[in-house]
Amino acid sequence: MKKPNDVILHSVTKVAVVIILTFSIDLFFAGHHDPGGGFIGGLGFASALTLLFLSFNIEWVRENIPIDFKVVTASGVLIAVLTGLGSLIFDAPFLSQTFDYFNLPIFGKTELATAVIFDFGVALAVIGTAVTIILSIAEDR
Amino acid sequence: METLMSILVGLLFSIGTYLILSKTLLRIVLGASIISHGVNLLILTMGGLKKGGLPLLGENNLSYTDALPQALILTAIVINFAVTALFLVICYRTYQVVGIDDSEQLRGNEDE
Amino acid sequence: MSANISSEVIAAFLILVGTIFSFLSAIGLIRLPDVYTRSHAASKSSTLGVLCTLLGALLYFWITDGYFSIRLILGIFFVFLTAPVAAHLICRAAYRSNVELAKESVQDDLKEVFKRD
Amino acid sequence: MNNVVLLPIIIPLIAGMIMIILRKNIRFQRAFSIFAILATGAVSVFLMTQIRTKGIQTLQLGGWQAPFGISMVADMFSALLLLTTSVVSFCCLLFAFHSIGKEREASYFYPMFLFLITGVNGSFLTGDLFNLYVCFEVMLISSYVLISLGGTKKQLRESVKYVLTNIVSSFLFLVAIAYLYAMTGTLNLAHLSVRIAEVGQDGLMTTVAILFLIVFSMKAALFLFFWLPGSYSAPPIAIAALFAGLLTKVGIYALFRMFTLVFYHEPQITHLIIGVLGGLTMLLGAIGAIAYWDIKKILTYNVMVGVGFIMAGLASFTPVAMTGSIYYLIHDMIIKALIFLIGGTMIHLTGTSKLKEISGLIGTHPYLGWMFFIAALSLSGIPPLSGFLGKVFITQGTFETEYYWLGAIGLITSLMVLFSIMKIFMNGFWGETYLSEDMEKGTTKGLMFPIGFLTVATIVLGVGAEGIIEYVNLATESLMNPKYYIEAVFQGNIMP
Amino acid sequence: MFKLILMISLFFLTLSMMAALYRVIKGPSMPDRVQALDTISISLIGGVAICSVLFHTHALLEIILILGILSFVGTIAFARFMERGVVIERKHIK
Amino acid sequence: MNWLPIMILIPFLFALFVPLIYKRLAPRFHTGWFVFFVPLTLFIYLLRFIPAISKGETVHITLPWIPSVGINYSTYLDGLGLIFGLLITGVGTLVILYSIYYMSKHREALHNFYVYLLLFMGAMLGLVFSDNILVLYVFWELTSISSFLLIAYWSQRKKSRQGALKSMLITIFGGLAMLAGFIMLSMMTNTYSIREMLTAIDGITTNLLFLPAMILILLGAFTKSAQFPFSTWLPDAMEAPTPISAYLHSATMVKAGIYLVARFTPVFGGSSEWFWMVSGVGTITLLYGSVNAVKQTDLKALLAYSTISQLGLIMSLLGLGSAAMYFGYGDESTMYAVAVLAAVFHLLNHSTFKGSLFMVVGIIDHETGTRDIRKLGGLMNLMPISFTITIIGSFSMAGLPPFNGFLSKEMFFTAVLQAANLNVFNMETYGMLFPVIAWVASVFTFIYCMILVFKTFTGKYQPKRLEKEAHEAPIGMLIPPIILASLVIAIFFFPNVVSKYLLFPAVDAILPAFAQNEGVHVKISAWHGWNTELFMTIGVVVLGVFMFRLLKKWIRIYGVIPQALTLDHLYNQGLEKIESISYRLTNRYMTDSIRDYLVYIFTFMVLLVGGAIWLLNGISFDSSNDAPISMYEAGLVAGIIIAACTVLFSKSRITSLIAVGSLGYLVSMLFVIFRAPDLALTQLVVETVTTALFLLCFYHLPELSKNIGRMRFKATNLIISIGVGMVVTILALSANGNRLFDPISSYFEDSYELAGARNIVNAILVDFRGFDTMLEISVLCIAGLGVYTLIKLRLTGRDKE
Repeated sequence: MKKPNDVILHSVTKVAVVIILTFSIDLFFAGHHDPGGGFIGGLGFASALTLLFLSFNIEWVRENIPIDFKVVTASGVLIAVLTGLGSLIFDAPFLSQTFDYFNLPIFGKTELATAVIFDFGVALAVIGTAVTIILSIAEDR
Repeated sequence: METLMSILVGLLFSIGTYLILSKTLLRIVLGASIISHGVNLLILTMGGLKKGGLPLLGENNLSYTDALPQALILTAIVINFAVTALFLVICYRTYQVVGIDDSEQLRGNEDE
Repeated sequence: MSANISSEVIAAFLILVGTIFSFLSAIGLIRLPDVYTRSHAASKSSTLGVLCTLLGALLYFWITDGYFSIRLILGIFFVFLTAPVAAHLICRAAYRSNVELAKESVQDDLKEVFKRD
Repeated sequence: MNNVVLLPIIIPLIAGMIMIILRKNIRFQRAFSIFAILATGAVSVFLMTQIRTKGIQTLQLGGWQAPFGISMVADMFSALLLLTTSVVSFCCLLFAFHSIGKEREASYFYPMFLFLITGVNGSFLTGDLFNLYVCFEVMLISSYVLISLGGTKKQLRESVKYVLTNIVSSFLFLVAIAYLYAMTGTLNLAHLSVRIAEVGQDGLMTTVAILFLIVFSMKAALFLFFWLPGSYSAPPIAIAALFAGLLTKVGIYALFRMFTLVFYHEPQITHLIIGVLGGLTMLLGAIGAIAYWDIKKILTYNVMVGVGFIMAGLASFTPVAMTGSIYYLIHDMIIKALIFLIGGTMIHLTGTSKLKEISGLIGTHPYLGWMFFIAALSLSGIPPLSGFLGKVFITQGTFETEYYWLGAIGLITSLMVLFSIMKIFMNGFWGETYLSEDMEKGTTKGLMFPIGFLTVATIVLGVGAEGIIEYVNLATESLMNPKYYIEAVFQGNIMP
Repeated sequence: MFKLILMISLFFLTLSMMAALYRVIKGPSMPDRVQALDTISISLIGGVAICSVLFHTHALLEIILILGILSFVGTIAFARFMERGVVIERKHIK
Repeated sequence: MNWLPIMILIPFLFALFVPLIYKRLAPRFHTGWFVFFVPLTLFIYLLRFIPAISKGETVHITLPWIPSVGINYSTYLDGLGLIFGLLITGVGTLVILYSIYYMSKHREALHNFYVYLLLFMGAMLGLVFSDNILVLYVFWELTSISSFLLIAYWSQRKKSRQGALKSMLITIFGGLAMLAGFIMLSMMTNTYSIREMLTAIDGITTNLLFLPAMILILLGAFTKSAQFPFSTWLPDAMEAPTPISAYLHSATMVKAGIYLVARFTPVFGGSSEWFWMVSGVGTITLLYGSVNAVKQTDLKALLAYSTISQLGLIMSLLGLGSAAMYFGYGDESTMYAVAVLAAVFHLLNHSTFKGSLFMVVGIIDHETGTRDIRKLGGLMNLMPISFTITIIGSFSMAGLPPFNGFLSKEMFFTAVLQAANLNVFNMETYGMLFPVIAWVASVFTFIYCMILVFKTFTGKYQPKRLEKEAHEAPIGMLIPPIILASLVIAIFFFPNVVSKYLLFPAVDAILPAFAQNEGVHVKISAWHGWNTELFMTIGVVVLGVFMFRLLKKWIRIYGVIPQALTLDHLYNQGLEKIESISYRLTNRYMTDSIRDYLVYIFTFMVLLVGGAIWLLNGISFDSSNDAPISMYEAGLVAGIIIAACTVLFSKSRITSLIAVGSLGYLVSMLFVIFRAPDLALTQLVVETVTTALFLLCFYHLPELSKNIGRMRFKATNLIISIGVGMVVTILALSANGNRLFDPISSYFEDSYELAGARNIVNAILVDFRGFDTMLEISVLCIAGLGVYTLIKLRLTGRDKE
C-alpha cells in the first residue's frame, strides 16, 4: 500500500498549532480573571505539542524542540515551590501570594501577582508531564 | 437536579464497579475512569447546583455558585489523570511482560 | 432596548437555524448507508450548523454588550479550518482500513490505484 | 504561624525535584537524599521541642486564616511520627545504597523515595481534609512508581492489584469528602470538629464516619488488607521495608486523627467497629503468619497484626490506651522496617524466601541472627524491648473499656506472632549451616549498619522509654482533647 | 420567547447528540464511531454557545475554542490509529 | 547506698563481656572460670543479708526506670526473695563449676552458653527481687527467652529446637496470661507495686476482675512450674546440656511459678478459688508426674517427670496453706500455715537433692555416653562416688530418713491430713481425696527413686551397649553434687537452723498476717511419735518395695493408655493442626485474585455503610431545594448513561474508548451547565489527552486484545455493583437533604480584594489552596516519571527479587 501523503494535514497542523499555542498562552494569562490558568494553559500547550507529534513524527519534533521534558516538569514544580519559599524571606507564611497594580509604560495599569509565577510553574509541570508521558509511550519498542 | 445527579452518580458508580470487577484489564481501567467521572459529578453536586452565577467576579451576578468544590474537582481531575495514566501504563507493561489481559490470571504462583 | 431585541431576534434565528442544520445532519448520520456518505453529512452540515450557532452567539454579544469576541471568531475559524481535514482523514482512514462501501455505490476509483501496489 | 511546620514536606520535595534535574549524578543523589532525610529529622526534633514548650504549632498557608486556607498543624503526635519516619527512611535509604542496584538508582529511585516521604510527612502534618487526600495521592503515586520500579514480572503483576485497590479507596475517599462537605460546608479538620460538635453526630454523620473508616482501613490494612501481602512481597527489600514501616501507618494516622478530632461523639458505634475490625485483623493476620513457610509472607502478615493491635488502642479510646497506641505505633514503624530489612537480607543472601531451603545462617552471620532475634522479640512485645510498653497500655486500655475480648485477642496473637517469627529464626538461622560465605548469592556489605541502627533504636525505645514517654503523653493529651487542636488552629480567630 | 427558542435549539441539539451516540453504539465500522464522536463534540460546541447566550456570560467562549481544538486533535489521533495503527509516527519503525 | 539493684544487674553486665573474654582467651582458658565468680560473689553478698532478714527486716530500694507511668525498677528483699536468691546463686555457682568440667572448652561455643546462662541467672534474680509487677513480668519473660536459648543450645539438633520452642510457647503463653492478670490487678489497686497492693487487698476481693486476674496469674505460674496440663514442655526441655537441666529444673526456672504463687498468696489467698486451684492442680500434677516418671527409660526424662511431680507437691502445699489466710491469725490456722512452711522447706530440699541427682545423671551420661536405663546397670563398683550421691538424692526424694526429704514429706502428709479435716471451701465433701492421692503419688515416687538407684547401679554391667568405657568422673565434676548431697544430710540433722534463718522469714513473707503477730514458728523434728504420717510413710515403703520388685509385671499397664491421649501428642497434633488449618483458611480467602479482593472490599463497604445508614436512621431525602431540570440536561444525563452502558457492552476496545471519550465530553458539558467553566476546560483537555494515551498504548498491544470479548455476566458482580451505586446514591441524597451549615466558600467571593483575582476558582487554586495545587503538580510529575521509568527500565529476568 502506498504511504499516504500528509500534505493537507501538515499544512493545517502548522496553522492550528500556532492558534492553539497562542490561545493556550492567552488562557494561561487570562486565568487569574477568566476561566483558564496554569493547568489549562499548560494542557492546551501540551495538546498543541501532541498535535505536532500526531501529524509529524517524533524525530521531527525532537530535532525542533530539543528539550528534556522531565526537567521541564521538575523545574515547573521547583518554580512553584520556590515562589512559596520566597515568602519565607519576608517572614510570611509559606505560599503567601501578593499582588499589586503598577503603571507600566506601555501596558498601562497592570496587575502583577506572584501567583502568576506560581501558575507558570504549574503550567510548566503540566506541559512537561503530558509530553513526557506521551513521548515515553510513543518511543516504546 | 441534585436528585437526578445523585442517581446518575450512583449509576456511574454501578457501571464502573461492574467494569472494575470484570476480568479484562482494559475494562478495569475504563471502569476506573467512569467512576472518576462519577466522583467529580458527586463533588459538584454536593456543593450545590446552579445556586448562582459563574464563579467569576465582575459578571454582575448577585450570587456565585460554590467555587470550592470546583477547585477540588479540578485538583481531583488532574490527580486522576496522573493516576490513570500511570495505571494504564502499568497495565500495558503487564500485558507486555506477563502476556495476559486477564486479571484472574495475575495470581502469583508458588514457585517464584 | 431595541438593539437588544433585534440582537435577540438575529441570534435566536441564527441559533435555531444552526441547530436545525445539525439536527438534519444527525438524521443523515443515522439514515445514510455507509461511512463515506455519513461523513459527508456529518462534516458538511454540522460545520454549517455550528457556524450558524456560533455566529448567532457572536452577534448577540456584539450587539448587546458591544463585546466582539476574538475567541468566537477564532473558534469559527478553527472549526472551519479543521472540520474538513478531520472528515478527510476519517474517510481516508476508513478506506485504508478497508471499510466496505455501501451496496448502492456505483464506482470505486481508488480500487484500481490500490490494486496496482 | 511557624514556617518550620512545613519544612518536613518541602525539604524532600525540593530535594527530589533537584535530583530529577541532576539525574545522571548518582553519588550526588545519594548524598543529597541522605542530607534531605537528615534535615527532615532535624526539623522534626526541632518541632518536638517547640511543641513541648509552646504547644501545638500551626501554619496557615498563604496567610489565609483557618477554615479558608490550608492549615498545617504539628501536634506532638504528628511530630513523633515525623521523627520516626525520618529514622525509618534513613535506614531504608542506607540499605538501598547497597542493595537497590545501579539501574534503579539511575531511574529516579531517590526522587521517588523522597516524594514518598513528602507524601507521608504531608499526611502527618496537614490539617485539611482535602489536602490530606492530596498528600495521600503524593504518597500513593510514588509508591506506585516504587513498587513497579524495575518492571519485573512479579512487580508488575502485584502493582496492578496494588494500584487498583488504592484507586478504589481514593475514589471512596473523595466520595466521603463530598458528603462531608455537603453536610458541613467545610474542609478544615478543626473546623469540621467544631461544626460537628455543634450539631452532634447523627446517624447520617456516623455513616459518613464509617465511610471514612472504610477508606482509611484500606490504606491502613485494617481488615481490608487483602492487597497487602502481594504488594509488599514484590518490590526490592529496601522499598518493601519502607512500605512496611510507613504506608499503612499513614492510614493509621488518618484514622486516629479523624476519630479523635472529628468523629469522636459516638465511640460506642464507630470505635466499636474499629475494635471489631482490629480484632479480626489481628486474628487473620496472625493466622496468615502461622500458615506459611515463606519469609516474606510471614513478615507481611505480621504487618497486619501490628495494625490491628494499634487499632485496639484507638477502639478503647482511653488515655492509657491512646498512649499505648502511639507508643506502639512508633515501635511498629521501626520494628516492621527492621524485620523486613533483616528478612530481606536473608533472602538476599540465600536467594530464596522459602524457609525450608534456608538453614543455619547464624553460623556465617551471627550478628544478623541475633539482631533478628532481638527484632523478633520486640515484634511480639517481649520486654524490655520497644513493643512491651505499648502492649501493656493497649491491653490495659481494652480492659478499661471492658473490651476484654479485644485485649485477649491482642495477647493471643502476640503469641502467634512469636511463633511465626520464631519459625523464621529457628529454621533460617538455626540448624545445620550448609551455605558457606562464598556460596551465598549476596553479601551483607553495607547492609548491617541500617539494620544495627534500627535494632539499637528498638532497644533504646524499650529500655529508655522514659525519654520518650513525656512526648507520647503530650501526644495523647492533644489527641484526647480536640479543643487544644482547635484552639491552636484558630488562635482566637472567629470561626464562620 | 428568546429563551424558548434557545431551549428549542437545545432540544434539537440533544436530538442530534443522541443520533451521534446511536452511531457510536451501532458502528458498524470504527470510522463511523469516530465520526460520531466528532459530531458529538461539534454539537457540544453549539450547546456551549447557546448556554453562554443563556447565561449571558463571556466566560464560556473559551470552551468553544478548546472544544474545537480538541475534537480536531482527537479525530486526528483516531484517524491515525485506524489508518496505520500507530498514533505517533517514528521515522524508522523497527 | 545499698547495692542490691546493681548486684542483680551484674550478670547482665558480665554477659556483655563474656564474648570478649571468650574471643581473647579461648581455648586456653575455660570461660566458665571467669563466669564462676559472678554467682559466687552474689551468693556471698546475699548471705550477708540473712541476719537482718531473719530479724524481720526488709530491704526496699527503688531506681527510676519509667517513673512517669509508675514503672520503676524497685527491688524488694524479704525472706521469700532471699531464699530464692540464695538458691539461684548458690546452685548457680555449683552448676557453673560443674559445667566447667562438663562442657568441653574445645568443642562447644562456650561464649553463647555462658551468655545465656548469665542472662538467665540475672533474669531469675530480677524476678524474685522485683516489687513492681511489670518489672517482674519483664524478668519473667526474660527467663522464658533465656531458657529458650539454653534449651536450644545445641541448635543444630531438631529436637533441641522443638523442645525449646515448646517451652517458649507454653511459658510465654502463661506469661501473657499473667500479664493480663497483672494489668487487671493494677487496675483494681491503682499501683504496680506488690507492696502497695497488699494494702489495698480488702477493697478488691469483691471486684469483678478479682477472679479473672487470679486465674490468669495462676495460669502464668502453672505454665512456668510445669503443672498439669502444661507440664509437657519440661521433659522436652531435657534436650539442653545437663548443667542447664540441673539449673533450670532443680533450682530456678520451674521454681519461678512457685515463687509467683507464694508471692501472690497474700493477695489472693483466703479465697476458695485460689485454694482449690492451687492445691487441686498441684495434687493432680503430683500424681501425674510420679505415675509417668515410673515408665521412663531415659534417666533425664525420669528426673523431669519427678520434677513435675515434686513441683506439684510444693504447689499443693502452698494451696493448702492458703487456707490459713482464710482464718486469719489464730491457733487453728497455724496448723494450716505449717503447710506453707512445708512448702518452703520442700522447695529448699528439692533444690538440693534434685540438683545433685541431675548432676549425677549428667556424669553418667558424660562417662558412659547414654542415659538409657535399659543399657545401664552395674555401675556401682565403677562409679562409687556417683552411686553414693545418687542414693542420698534418691532416698531423700523418696522421703526416707536420714535425708531432708523425709522431713518435708512428713510435713506434707501432716498438711494433707489437716486439709482433710478442713470444713471450709467444700472440703467436707472432697477433703479425703488429698491424703489418698498424696499417698498413692508417694508410692510411685518411691518406685521411681528405686528405679533410679537400682536399675542404674546394680544389676549387670553391659559395656557393649555403652558408647564409652564407664569410669568415675573427674573430681571437679563431682564436687558440686557432693556439696549438694552433703547439704541433703546436713539439713536433716539441723532443720531448725535452716528454718530459723531461712524458712521462717520466707513464711512470714508469704503470710504477712502471721508475721504481724508471732509468725509460724514451728519446730521441725524428725520424730513425732507413732502418728498417722509415720504409718503412711511406712506404708509407702512397704508397698513401694513390693511394687518395685514386681515392676516387670505391671509396667505394661502404661501401654494401655493410647498415644493419642498423651499431652505430648496433643501438643504436637495441635500445633500441626493449627498450622494446617491456618494455611487452608488463609489460602481460602487470600486467592491472590484482584477481583476477589475487590469483591470483598465492595461487599464490605456496601454492607457496613448500607447497614449503618439503615440502622442509624440516616436516610432522609429532601429534594425541595433542588435545582430544576431542563430538557437538555436530561438529554445529557441520558447520553452519559448510554455512553457508560456502551462501554459495558461493547466488544471492541476502540468502541469502549470512544464511548468513554464521549462520556467525558458530555460530563464536561454538564460542568458548563453547572457554571464551572474551568472544570469543563480541564475535563475536555484531560479527556482528550487520556484518549490519546489509550490509543498510543493500543498500538503496542498485540492483536489479541483488539477484541476484548463479550463481557461475561456475573450475578455477584451485578449485585455488588448495584449495591455500590445504591449506597452512593442514598448517601448522596441524604447528604443533599442535610445541609447543616453554609459552606465556607462565601469568603472566597472577595477574591478580588484578597487575592487580586476575579476568577474565584483560579484564586482558590493558586492562592487560597495553592498548596494543594503544588502537591498536585508533584503528583503529575511523579506520574510522568513513573511512566517514563516503567517504559525504560526493564529488569525482567535479571533480578529475582
